[in-house]
Amino acid sequence: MLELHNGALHVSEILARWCDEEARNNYGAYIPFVGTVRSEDSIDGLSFDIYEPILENWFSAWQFKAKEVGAIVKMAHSRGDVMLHESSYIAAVFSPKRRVALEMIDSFVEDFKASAPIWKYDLKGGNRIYAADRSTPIKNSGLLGKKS
Amino acid sequence: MLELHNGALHVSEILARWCDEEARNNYGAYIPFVGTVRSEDSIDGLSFDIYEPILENWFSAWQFKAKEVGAIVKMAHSRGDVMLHESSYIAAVFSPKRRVALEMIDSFVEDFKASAPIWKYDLKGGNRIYAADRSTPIKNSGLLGKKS
Amino acid sequence: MVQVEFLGPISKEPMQLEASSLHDVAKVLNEDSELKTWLESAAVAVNDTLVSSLDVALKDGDKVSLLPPVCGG
Amino acid sequence: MVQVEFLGPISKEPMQLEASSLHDVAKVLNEDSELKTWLESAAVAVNDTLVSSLDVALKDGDKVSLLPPVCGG
Repeated sequence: MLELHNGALHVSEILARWCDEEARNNYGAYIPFVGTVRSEDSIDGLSFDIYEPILENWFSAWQFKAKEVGAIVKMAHSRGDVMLHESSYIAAVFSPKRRVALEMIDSFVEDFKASAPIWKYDLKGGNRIYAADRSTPIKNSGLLGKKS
Repeated sequence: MLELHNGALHVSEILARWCDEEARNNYGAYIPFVGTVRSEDSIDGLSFDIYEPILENWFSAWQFKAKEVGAIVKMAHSRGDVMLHESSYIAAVFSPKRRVALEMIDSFVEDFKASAPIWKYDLKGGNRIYAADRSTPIKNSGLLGKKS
Repeated sequence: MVQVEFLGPISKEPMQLEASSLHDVAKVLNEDSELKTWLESAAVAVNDTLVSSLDVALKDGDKVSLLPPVCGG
Repeated sequence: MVQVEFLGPISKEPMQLEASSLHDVAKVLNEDSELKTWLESAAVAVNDTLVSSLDVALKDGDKVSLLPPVCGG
């Protein structure tokens, strides 16, 4: 399940709801990853754009990959502005066994960072500035660039 | 922080409380690991004995190790009986950055499994049976055994 | 005609253009100097599927999307 | 006298015995056939610190604990 919320995530509500949803499904390990906006570089917060069709395809591929090893993945992300100390991202793995869950939360979060079509902006003094220096080109980027 | 509870853990309460405790401490990543009793081998539940003095020493060493990289660890565990689909274990890492948190939750949980002085019993038809086949000797075990 | 969309921080309205493959799209976009840096760092999707080569045939009504470097979380 | 405690599933009451090192403790405990398997798999702590050798001097009032294989979580 993939959920997109306008503004900050209600972390406790989401963690509890996911836990309840799977309470009877005999998973031995539940590992959520919660990403929270840090105070740094005098930002007031962050803001996010999401391209949903490709995010949904990316997430579906992960659901399939998880299912092959008896696990499931869930994810929530914010659209728009999220202020300091608020949370913008939760990913979670449920699995019968701990090793699968520990390895999958790591590879899921890292692939998310490298591939999910989400753009981050710093909110600073009323401006919304693309976080170019912290962004990663998706695999096979640059196809349309002039050959040197 | 290390907390021991009699019986099953209230997962949502603990996850929310820990999140609140650290809400203003500028951690960018929060990763809890939740362990839940699975229905297998027709058990009714599990039961745990804990030797607290050594558990506290073990946990203090981890708090120190986490502090060196700017992170913190928290843990909750059940004493006594925990029935099917209830949770007996929560470990969590808070860290400024995600890589530290992802690596530490893995090594913390694995070291917990190998070293924490906690003994597990299957609850089956009114009996409490030591889970010998799933248990791991602590490092340097067997010192007192007869040399062959 | 294919529709070209610029996602995230690329502030540019969608374009309609004649193209029978991504090579044709590349040719047109490279004429726009504003787009130069974005073209070098953007991934390309056709009808919401990321592609790894320009050798993709396009037909009328196809959608080409440019995805600049990402940073979710 | 040192106190020897048996933790977790080892169902045995604590023992008091004369011992000036863990070697002495090993000698006494190995005479108890019930303990044989546990001795081969148990870790040893002196005053709640795990030890890696029997060459540990003991003094009056010390506590020796036997920790059988663990399985928390």
